[in-house]
Amino acid sequence: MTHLRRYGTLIGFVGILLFFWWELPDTFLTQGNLLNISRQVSMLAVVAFVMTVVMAMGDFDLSVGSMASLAGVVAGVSFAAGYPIWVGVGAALLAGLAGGLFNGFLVSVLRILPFVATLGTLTVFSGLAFLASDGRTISGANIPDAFSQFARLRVEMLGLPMPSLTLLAIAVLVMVWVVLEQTPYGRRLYAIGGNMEAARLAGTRIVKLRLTAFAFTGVGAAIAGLMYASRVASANPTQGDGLMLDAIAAVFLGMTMSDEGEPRVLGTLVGVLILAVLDNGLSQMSVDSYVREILIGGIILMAVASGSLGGLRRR
Amino acid sequence: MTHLRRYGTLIGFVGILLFFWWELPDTFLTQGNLLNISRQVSMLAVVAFVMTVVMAMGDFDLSVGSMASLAGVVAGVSFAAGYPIWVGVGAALLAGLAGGLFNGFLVSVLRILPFVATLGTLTVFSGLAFLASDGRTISGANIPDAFSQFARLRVEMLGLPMPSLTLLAIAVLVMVWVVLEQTPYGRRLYAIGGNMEAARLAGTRIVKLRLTAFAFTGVGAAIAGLMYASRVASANPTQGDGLMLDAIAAVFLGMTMSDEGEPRVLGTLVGVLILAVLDNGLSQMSVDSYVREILIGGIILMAVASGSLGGLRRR
Amino acid sequence: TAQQRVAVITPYLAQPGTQFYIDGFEAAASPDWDINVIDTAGDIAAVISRIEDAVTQNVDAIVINVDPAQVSAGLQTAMEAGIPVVGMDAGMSDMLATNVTSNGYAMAAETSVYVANRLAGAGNVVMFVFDPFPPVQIRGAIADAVFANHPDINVIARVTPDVQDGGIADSRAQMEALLAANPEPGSINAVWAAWDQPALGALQAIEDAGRADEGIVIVGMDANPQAREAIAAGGNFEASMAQDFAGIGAAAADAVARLLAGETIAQPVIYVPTVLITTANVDE
Amino acid sequence: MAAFSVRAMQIELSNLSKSYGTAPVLRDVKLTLQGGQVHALMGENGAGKSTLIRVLAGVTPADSIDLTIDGRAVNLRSAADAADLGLRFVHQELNIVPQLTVAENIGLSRPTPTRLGLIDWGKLNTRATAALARFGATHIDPRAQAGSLGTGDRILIVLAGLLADETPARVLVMDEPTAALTHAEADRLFAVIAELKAQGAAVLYVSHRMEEVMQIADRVTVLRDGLVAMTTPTGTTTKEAVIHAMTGRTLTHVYPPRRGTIHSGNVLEVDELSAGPLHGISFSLRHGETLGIAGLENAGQSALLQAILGAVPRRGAVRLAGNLAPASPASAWAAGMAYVPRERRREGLMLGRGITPNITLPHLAAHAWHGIFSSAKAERDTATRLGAQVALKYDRVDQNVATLSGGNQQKIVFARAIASDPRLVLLDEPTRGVDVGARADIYALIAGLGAKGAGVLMTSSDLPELIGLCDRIAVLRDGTIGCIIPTDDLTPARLLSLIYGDTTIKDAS
Ligand SMILES: Nc1ncnc2c1ncn2[C@@H]1O[C@H](COP(=O)(O)OP(=O)(O)OP(=O)(O)O)[C@@H](O)[C@H]1O
Ligand SMILES: Nc1ncnc2c1ncn2[C@@H]1O[C@H](COP(=O)(O)OP(=O)(O)OP(=O)(O)O)[C@@H](O)[C@H]1O
Ligand SMILES: [Mg+2]
Ligand SMILES: [Mg+2]
Repeated sequence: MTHLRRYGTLIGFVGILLFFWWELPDTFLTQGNLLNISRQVSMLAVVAFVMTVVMAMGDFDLSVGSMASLAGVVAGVSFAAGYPIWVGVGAALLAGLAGGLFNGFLVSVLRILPFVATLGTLTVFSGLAFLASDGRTISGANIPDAFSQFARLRVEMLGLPMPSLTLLAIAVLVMVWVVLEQTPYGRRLYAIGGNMEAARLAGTRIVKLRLTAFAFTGVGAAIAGLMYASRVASANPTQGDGLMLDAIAAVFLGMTMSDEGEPRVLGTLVGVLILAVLDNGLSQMSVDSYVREILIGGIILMAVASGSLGGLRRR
Repeated sequence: MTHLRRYGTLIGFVGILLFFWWELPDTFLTQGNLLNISRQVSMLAVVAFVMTVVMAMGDFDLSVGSMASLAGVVAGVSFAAGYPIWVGVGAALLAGLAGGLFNGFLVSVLRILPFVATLGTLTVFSGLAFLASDGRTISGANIPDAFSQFARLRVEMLGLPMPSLTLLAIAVLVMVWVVLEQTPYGRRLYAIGGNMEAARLAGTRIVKLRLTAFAFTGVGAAIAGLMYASRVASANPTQGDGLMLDAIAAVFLGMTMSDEGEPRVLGTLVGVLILAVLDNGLSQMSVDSYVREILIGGIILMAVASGSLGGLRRR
Repeated sequence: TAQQRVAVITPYLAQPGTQFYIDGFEAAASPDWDINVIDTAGDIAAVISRIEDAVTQNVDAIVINVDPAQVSAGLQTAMEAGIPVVGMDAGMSDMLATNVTSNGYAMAAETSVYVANRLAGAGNVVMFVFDPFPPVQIRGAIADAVFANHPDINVIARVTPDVQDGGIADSRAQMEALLAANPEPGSINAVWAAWDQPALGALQAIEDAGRADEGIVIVGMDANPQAREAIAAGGNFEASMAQDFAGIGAAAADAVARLLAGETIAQPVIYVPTVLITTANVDE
Repeated sequence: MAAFSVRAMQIELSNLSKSYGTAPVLRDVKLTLQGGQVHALMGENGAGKSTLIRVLAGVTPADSIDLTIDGRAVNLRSAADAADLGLRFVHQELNIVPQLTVAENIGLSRPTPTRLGLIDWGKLNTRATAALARFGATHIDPRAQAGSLGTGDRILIVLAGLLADETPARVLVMDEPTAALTHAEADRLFAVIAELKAQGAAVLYVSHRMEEVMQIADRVTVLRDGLVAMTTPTGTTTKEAVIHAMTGRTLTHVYPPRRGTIHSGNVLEVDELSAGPLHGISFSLRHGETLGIAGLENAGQSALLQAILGAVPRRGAVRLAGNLAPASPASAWAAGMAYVPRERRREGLMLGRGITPNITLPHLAAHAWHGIFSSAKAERDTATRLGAQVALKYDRVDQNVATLSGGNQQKIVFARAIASDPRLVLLDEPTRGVDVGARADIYALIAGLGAKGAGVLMTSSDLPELIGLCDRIAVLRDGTIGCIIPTDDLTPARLLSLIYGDTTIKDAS
């Protein structure tokens, strides 16, 4: 029973893989398709991984999507103004850092509930993205070739043509894993998530930790925004917005797999893969997009329900 | 200090009113404009009021927006199929009830975190709305005149030409207020939200209460969806989606005004009015839409920050 | 003389086309106008609210860029206040002074017939559509009719991409999946997209899958800059329809000017011409 | 006496077994409650007392149980069933709803009085006022939000919940109600229990305090490893016999001998400290010294410890070994302070997490390579070692602390504080809910801290404990220190009168 609870989501994932393998014997479980999936999902993955960092503290960051949009726009505007790539990328990352620190400031110093704080900054960042781009899509000659080529790059690795975006997502995964699971810093974040008041009284520097964790997430969102802009070779002020809810869904899917229902980045990875595989498999099966939406929602619920049966409760 | 905390948001609201009065002396604080605002915000208000019910339990319902869309579509499809108005309206309300009960079932019986459960049903309801409408906007002759006239109706009351939508929102407000503040049912919802363990030890029938509270919210969302459909004389599968985040923002704004940071429906009312007044006033002042977005986000943050300073913490 | 105030209200400002309307409108507008551009971020009911606010402000004219049937509550308020409303690619309505637009039926017919001709009347077509938005829905309906009229043309998928991100990324993922599901060269012959973003997404997917040389024909619509570049590059993306967005904006401004001068406009719809863009004329 | 009671009811509980996974917690337990009698339930931490009570309350399903009330078999499926049968509970942990009013909290497990479906506030408040009055808690406004009350008052409203019925309750079950009460409050509780008993109620009473059990109980049942080790009238047994039944050993010296190794230097100097309700507090503490803090409820003992830790805003100087201590808990721990908070569940534990992270929480850097990469093994070893030191009873080190018994949870918070050889230990009710045997272990550990030269500052509502452990006791009155007295010849009675404001004795410090 505990096993069903703990491994329900994982079993569900394997079940989904088997199902698509059965239905699409020639095209689903192929190296090419799997690498494609990994690239398709890389941006969502990065956002979900860094979202895990703040969720470990029991917090949320609803602004990741609009931060990703803003970062893309910031880079695009710099490119359009003729600055070299590194300046655009640097400016976007700085925007992510600044936005993240601002979120952290609101949450940790002003003690605003993260949900509200980041709902507010979601609006603000999105407004800034519109303002910076004047509401336009920046594309074509304004985006340097080298920048948009990055997303198409493949690096030979372990005999596989690994997409650059996939490798970037893996790098973020490893980093988040090390930070969350292998350092006192990460353990303190989990302690804050376990009981903020207890952590504070036990000498945890709550304010500093929350501030930096949100900064971390902000930079991660900016990276995802840059990946997105590179992939679509353009930047518009809403392109990243959809990442937020999916990222949260992925983290929650992952949470069903941990003992105490806390977010773990490896669980998040599985959550992200479930979403990606469903999208890819169902559209290969030419399932009507409306039905696909319903199915994805239903499958998320089933996975989480099996995970909950044994007693995972709301935190 | 505590007063600043408790009344910060209210003072902010009054400040906003005074500011617009000053800036727009002839058009802002007029009977006509105020009644307009009340009608403009009525749909959001209904969603926010019923959102307060589940948030009193410490839960969320992210699916309200897509439920509103779905309800509109259900009514629209019935109308298009030639059924009389009461059938379409009844079917939409039933959809709201069924959807709400389904949310409640997931949350209370299967014990899925409300955030995930309703994220899943958000997707499912939205898919159903697309499926039912075949992705189209149902409008024109398919929408009976009497239905779309409802939103334009005004009823003479206390010497004022009260818009019908405003009266409907007030009715929902009164009902939610009575239920939450004056019945054992509502107080038990607060008990669940405040200390689920205490509620359980006291013999509160948690499963039943959570189930019905979500059903309540589902029906409320459906009402808002019908109001929306009547106002735009049409139904499309995404039209209500934007209500969700705004409703949550309104409830949170309201929460800054209560002692223990719990959601209270009168607080939610103030939250809703703040959002509506800002939208109306800023667009009358011809503030650029992007800047308006940034300002609204910033003002929400400021209100909440002043509410938080004295020590409102995350629950 | 007192400035004349014009409110331009749209739920779709984030979409590239809308920007060009507004630019065209502002460029052709009289310098005496005080123009307030209001975006409601997709919320149609909010368009009604903003029309009401504009009426409260007693502006001199209102321009909308949304289906008038859905905002008739607001239009009625404006009518009662005697404020003229001009549609900018909005839709026909007797509550509008006039509507300035391109002929969407003709545009869709032109690109879908282009595809049918390029395939010589036989082959597998992927369609990217978006029915929730009426002007785009019209395009899909016309293309459906054209393809259905060719018995050997097979629509193997009618995809509604997620447009929250502008449409490129999700269309691309969808196309990648379709390519993976149809690995045989020649199993997909054409992509017909109701606007440019999905066409661009499909193009990226095809190039990336190394299937650019199969001769898959891609057509889009609206001829946005990115699409023009793709057409100019001479790859799979062969054609798109150029709507004269700036021209529509300018014509709308002209209509407003006439109304403010006290004229009445007799035509319920003013059509602005469109052009099929191919490698032949893309550089013009 | 009970003989006059009209309806002396009888509750028989037998064949009660319960296990979690493979670990049995209760094994074939049998217990009889008699109307008009107080029945004490005793046992070491983790013996299964609270589990038994939760079964009786209908919140934890038993594996097997036969329950009869006055000979009629009854079936408990939910907490509401137990409430309907007239069973009233005070559970071990403080469970109030901060968002509701005091009156609502008091009536939480009862049907709310209504008129036309709406709450009859007048009736609800009257009932609550009456219940509070019986505990002498007339200062509490039934209309106030419960979240605005301090810890002590919160306990009182939970106790008042026992008395919120129109007709007197038939069965009252209390799980360590006095663990956090002051003497005066405890005495009022005993008076109320005596009244209820006279009215024919059956009382089941759990406590780790031998004195009060012997004072108020008619019978005592001892649980050991889930089995009934003894059940007997209190008149026919002794403290020593009960302790022996609980622990299997005889405890002669409860408090460790005073060693008198107080060093000359000051480990702590507090100068004109003000914080919250406190003002003008000055004292110093020497290396190896143990200073107790006593006072009435709400006199500010907890606030004093938190102010020294830097957990609440403060004015005035706090010096640790001569250096000014910055006002934040993080720098306090880093400088060698350690703290055991008063409310273990709210302020101490990460419920829902394992034992290891709960013990190592303030010491994470010390268990990491160069403070950067954590070593899970080192952390687990520390947790295991300290668990053994405080006699923690658990199944696995990764066991969720929410599933530990209350006393064992307390030991975790204590273990955390002593893990890093602190220079100054701030203990707020360190033995709250800890059983006699383990209590002796903790006393020895506190004495050991002193022997190593650490200063100890502690509060306790158990006055003999305070006198037994401390070298001096500071009495707080009106937010400031009334007097500081050595404990050499101090008796609990004398200390109590000082707490109540007897100023005839001069400050002896
Ligand atoms: N949910 C649970 N899952 C697993 N074990 C549990 C659970 N709840 C309680 N236990 C175990 O049952 C045993 C008995 O716990 P209980 O709380 O009844 O002890 P107690 O006698 O009340 O102790 P104390 O005096 O410390 O309050 C303990 O070993 C505890 O760890
Ligand atoms: N920062 C503060 N500001 C104002 N009042 C405070 C503050 N901290 C505590 N108090 C109040 O001061 C009183 C003493 O608080 P404290 O928690 O120290 O009491 P205590 O003596 O430990 O009593 P109890 O036994 O009830 O815990 C309480 O009434 C509390 O509400
Ligand atoms: Mg216990
Ligand atoms: Mg205290």
